[in-house]
Amino acid sequence: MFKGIEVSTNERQFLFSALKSNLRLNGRQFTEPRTPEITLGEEYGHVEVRLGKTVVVARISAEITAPFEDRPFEGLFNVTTEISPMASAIFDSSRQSDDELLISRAVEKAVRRSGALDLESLCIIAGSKCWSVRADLHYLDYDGGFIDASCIAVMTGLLHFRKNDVTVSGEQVIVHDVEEREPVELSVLHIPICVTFAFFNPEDIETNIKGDGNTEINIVDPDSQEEALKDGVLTVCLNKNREVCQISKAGGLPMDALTLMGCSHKAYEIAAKVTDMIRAIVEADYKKRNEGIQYKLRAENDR
Amino acid sequence: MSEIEASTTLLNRVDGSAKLQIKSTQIICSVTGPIEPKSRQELPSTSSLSVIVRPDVGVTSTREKNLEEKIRVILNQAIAGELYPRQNIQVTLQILGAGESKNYTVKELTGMVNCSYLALIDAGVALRFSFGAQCFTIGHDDVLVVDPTGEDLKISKSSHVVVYDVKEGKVDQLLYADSLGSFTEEQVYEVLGKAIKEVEGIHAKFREIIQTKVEKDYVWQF
Amino acid sequence: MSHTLILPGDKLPVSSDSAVIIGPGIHNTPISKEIIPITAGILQLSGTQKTIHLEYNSRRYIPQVNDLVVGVVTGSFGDVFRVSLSDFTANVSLSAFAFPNATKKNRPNLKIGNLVYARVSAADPIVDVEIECMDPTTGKDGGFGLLEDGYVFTVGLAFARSLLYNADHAVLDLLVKRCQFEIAIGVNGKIWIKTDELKHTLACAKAIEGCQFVQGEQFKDVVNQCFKDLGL
Amino acid sequence: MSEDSNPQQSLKLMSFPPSVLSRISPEISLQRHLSIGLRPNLRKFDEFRDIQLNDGGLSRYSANNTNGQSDVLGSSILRSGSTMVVCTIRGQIVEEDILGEAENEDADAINAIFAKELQDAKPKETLKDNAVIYPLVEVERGRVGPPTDEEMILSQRIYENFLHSGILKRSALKVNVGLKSVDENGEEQILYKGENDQFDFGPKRMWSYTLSAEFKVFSRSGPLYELLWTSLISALRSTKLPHAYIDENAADIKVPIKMRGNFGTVREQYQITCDANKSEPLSLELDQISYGTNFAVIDIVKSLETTLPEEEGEEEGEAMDVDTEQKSVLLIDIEGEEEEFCAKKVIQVSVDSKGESLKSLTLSGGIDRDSLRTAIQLAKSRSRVLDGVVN
Repeated sequence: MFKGIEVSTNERQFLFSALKSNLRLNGRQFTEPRTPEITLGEEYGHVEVRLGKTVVVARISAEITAPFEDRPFEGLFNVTTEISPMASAIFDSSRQSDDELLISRAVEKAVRRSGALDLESLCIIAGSKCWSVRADLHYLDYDGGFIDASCIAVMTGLLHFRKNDVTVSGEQVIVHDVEEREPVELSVLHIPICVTFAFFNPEDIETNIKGDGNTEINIVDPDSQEEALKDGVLTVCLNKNREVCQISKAGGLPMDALTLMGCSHKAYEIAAKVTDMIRAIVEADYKKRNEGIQYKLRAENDR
Repeated sequence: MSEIEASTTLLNRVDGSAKLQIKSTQIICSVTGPIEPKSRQELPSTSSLSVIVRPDVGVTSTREKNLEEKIRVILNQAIAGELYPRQNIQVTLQILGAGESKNYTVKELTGMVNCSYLALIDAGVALRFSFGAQCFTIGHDDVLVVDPTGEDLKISKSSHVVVYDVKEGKVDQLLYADSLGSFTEEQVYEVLGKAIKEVEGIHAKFREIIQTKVEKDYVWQF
Repeated sequence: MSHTLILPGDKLPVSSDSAVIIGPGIHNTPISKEIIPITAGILQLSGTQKTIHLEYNSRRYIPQVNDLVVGVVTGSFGDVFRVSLSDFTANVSLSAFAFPNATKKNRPNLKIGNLVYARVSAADPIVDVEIECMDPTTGKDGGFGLLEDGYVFTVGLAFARSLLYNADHAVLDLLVKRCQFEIAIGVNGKIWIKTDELKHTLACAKAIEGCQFVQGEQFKDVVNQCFKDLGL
Repeated sequence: MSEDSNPQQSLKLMSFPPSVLSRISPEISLQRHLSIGLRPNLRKFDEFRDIQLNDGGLSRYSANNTNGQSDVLGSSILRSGSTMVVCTIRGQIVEEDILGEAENEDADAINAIFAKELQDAKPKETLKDNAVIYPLVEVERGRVGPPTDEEMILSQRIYENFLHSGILKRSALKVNVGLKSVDENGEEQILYKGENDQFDFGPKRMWSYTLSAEFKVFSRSGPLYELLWTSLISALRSTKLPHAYIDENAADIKVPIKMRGNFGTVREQYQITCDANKSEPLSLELDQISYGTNFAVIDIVKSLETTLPEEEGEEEGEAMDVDTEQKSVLLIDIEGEEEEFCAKKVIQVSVDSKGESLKSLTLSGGIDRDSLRTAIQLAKSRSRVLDGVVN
């Protein structure tokens, strides 16, 4: 499926026969996702997420602009998901491939259109000044799971990010320096997490119409090899409140409703675990920073 | 001497990669090539070089285009392109931390040139010589600052980037120099002179980094 | 073996007057006719200083004549098969007549996606690279040809070379003790391996992949771990 | 394949007219010219192209303007060799953000705590007062399409160099907003600060001009940056900023609105109108004005003369080694395909109009100290000459 990479029949058949004997080539169980490694940077809103060999970096930034005329009470939130050839030469810099487009759309829907960020809280002066928050995603290394990793990176970034405090006095907006006033966090309404499943039909293509003899296999969090050879893919995006934000299944194998339910339940367990993990990491970082400040203040007073 | 932290062979999907940090400037570079070029990139007797620079925050603009061109001019001198006719070498630079305001590009340019050297070595792309870059500022008090911080830049009267090639551990030729601001002819010579030692120092540091890389590559031999 | 690290721009211990055979990592510049190192690697000199090359690892394969390679068939045009030796590089040509006993009527039956083991027979950067699936001295198959079943994976080029050219490589010795296998090692970094059992194949592949990141004395642990992970 | 025929025997000597050779093999063509002391464009090594400048009559304020309604505030047309550059300056009025920095009570409180740290008052940022200009370069090439890399890079270089030059200060772009009012007699009157002492109108908001410079280049024949810069300076010197006023009747309106359960007021934007009659020349920091010059350092390959064509040189490596003593020449003001293609060693230098202080310097490709020294000297005198032309 990816341009420039040739997969041999041998590799495809080997993967299929491994799956048939209940084995993934990466040694994971069918329902076993990779545990994300989340690292927070020095600056607010700088997050690096590693999912196996996949590396995604999110940078959150905010600036003051004018709101859209038809939405004077809302701030702006943009996500950029341009994939450079750094992740892999399959991602052409001059032209967006279909795969890249699907990834962009899925991330956009998951974090922006699901209303994860409270846009109204970004309003400063209705109709004339608001915060514009942007999330820049940098894809450094590719081993599958870009959608899942992006979502974790952006949401962690939004939770970690602090924007400068502002005071409105009449028509003036005063932006306070970080040194001057403690910056304020963004109002995140919920944490959508994406979980991707890959489907394989190890039998002939003709036995696509399923009945009792359904030999279809589904696995959680496919790596690049599995992604390249898959017959179908499903991304479920939900939050800890069991609210499904997005289900994306673009073509591929048809799937029955029960499988979809099963996948959603599996996805919930994973999402709940990841959400707790994100919260814990952001909280730990915040605590560490605060300790630093208190220590600094005390040192000042001692003198 | 600037404190450079760098490591190589970090990315799995490209032929060479390096990550480099000088103060708060952090760059990651990947090299893929020689690979099959697009037909418009193809050159009959030498390799073509495509450079992509991506900013840490915000969309890619003419600022990055200008940086790409500067890096292309520098790298094209170093790469022995005659060995790869009709092939393309793809260098992608991702800025992870700029370390300077958008009005300046000196720290990023310096970091990117140094980082791409390590990534090209990691990829095994043929180079005619080694090279290294250093940046400087001159303040309103006419004091020369080596490897300035973002704050130094803001209050500087002029800023300078110098790239030398290195042969046998010694600086040989001036590959590139870029100065902006307000400065005198003598200051140019001062910067160019001062840069010689700096680049030689950086090169010595690179040798250590590459030594580690080669040892890691051949770990199974020991 | 000495461990002198050479970087581009460094001086090589050769005099320009005497004849010297240069290998990978060394370049004779077209205009000034200097012999210079063009990459970072460990200096390799033959005893009499007649040959010089740099030993360096890379991931991008550049074809050289007589290299043994594993490739994927990507298409066929007339009497020529197109074969991919590494991702994103131009495909190489494999003539339908470059097989033992091949004639106009007796064409080898290769399909897209098939793996072949072949030898590089022509590698001029100006024209298409050619490979062939027979031993040119005997006209016999010489171990080349279609690779059926099994699994293919990729390792660093330096590691692939060492596996191929050291018949008694420690990793392969360790694997032989665990199971019987067929292996085809390409210096383009692609390795094909086949055993009687799927789990054995997978374990061997993982072991070889794993061993390129550890020291020789740990090979044993890596091999044992890979077999243990699969319940073998 | 090679057994069939000896390729050497089938080689035939071919000859080309100069115009064709310059395209097939610009290196050989250039070397041939240089070897007889000439450049392909028949200039001497250190001879500049002439520069002719006028304001083109495009600006609404220019004396021979034919279009009174033009929105162009300043313009210039530059001719140099076969190249023509048209530069037009346009303006826009935008509201300035009043952010940070503004005094407030909190700052005082914090000052007290961190008094010590603030004692070492921060030195002033160099670029803080410098204004920017937004350039848009278009090189005519007989077809339309997205901007080329060259156009984008030129725009960016002009933007950067302009910002760092300090030619234009932000204060020079402040709009002195007047108020249009109707007096008792029903006559319209526009009042400006400074004209009338009693004048005390002022919304707290501030406005300023942003300037954009549009360049159109016809028949490009070499590097363009220096020509564009000169045309920009010339256009800016002719630029005038119109006075602007607020209509008293339109000022300060609050509009209550309701949307999706939220209540609030949206402040109407002030309607700012440009005065058709009154204008002021743009005030530039004249001593910061600079001019650029480019140079190419070309190595003379002596052996080329004897061992043409190139391929033969490759075959008989001996011949190449005989006489490769290289000497280089410094060519001023790069022009033409051969020079541009072969210019691997380039010096670009901008010097202020007095020919003293340097404003920007770009060296690429192994420049030796002597060439650099000569180039800077020549650029200094060139800058003084250009300043004369622009004035």
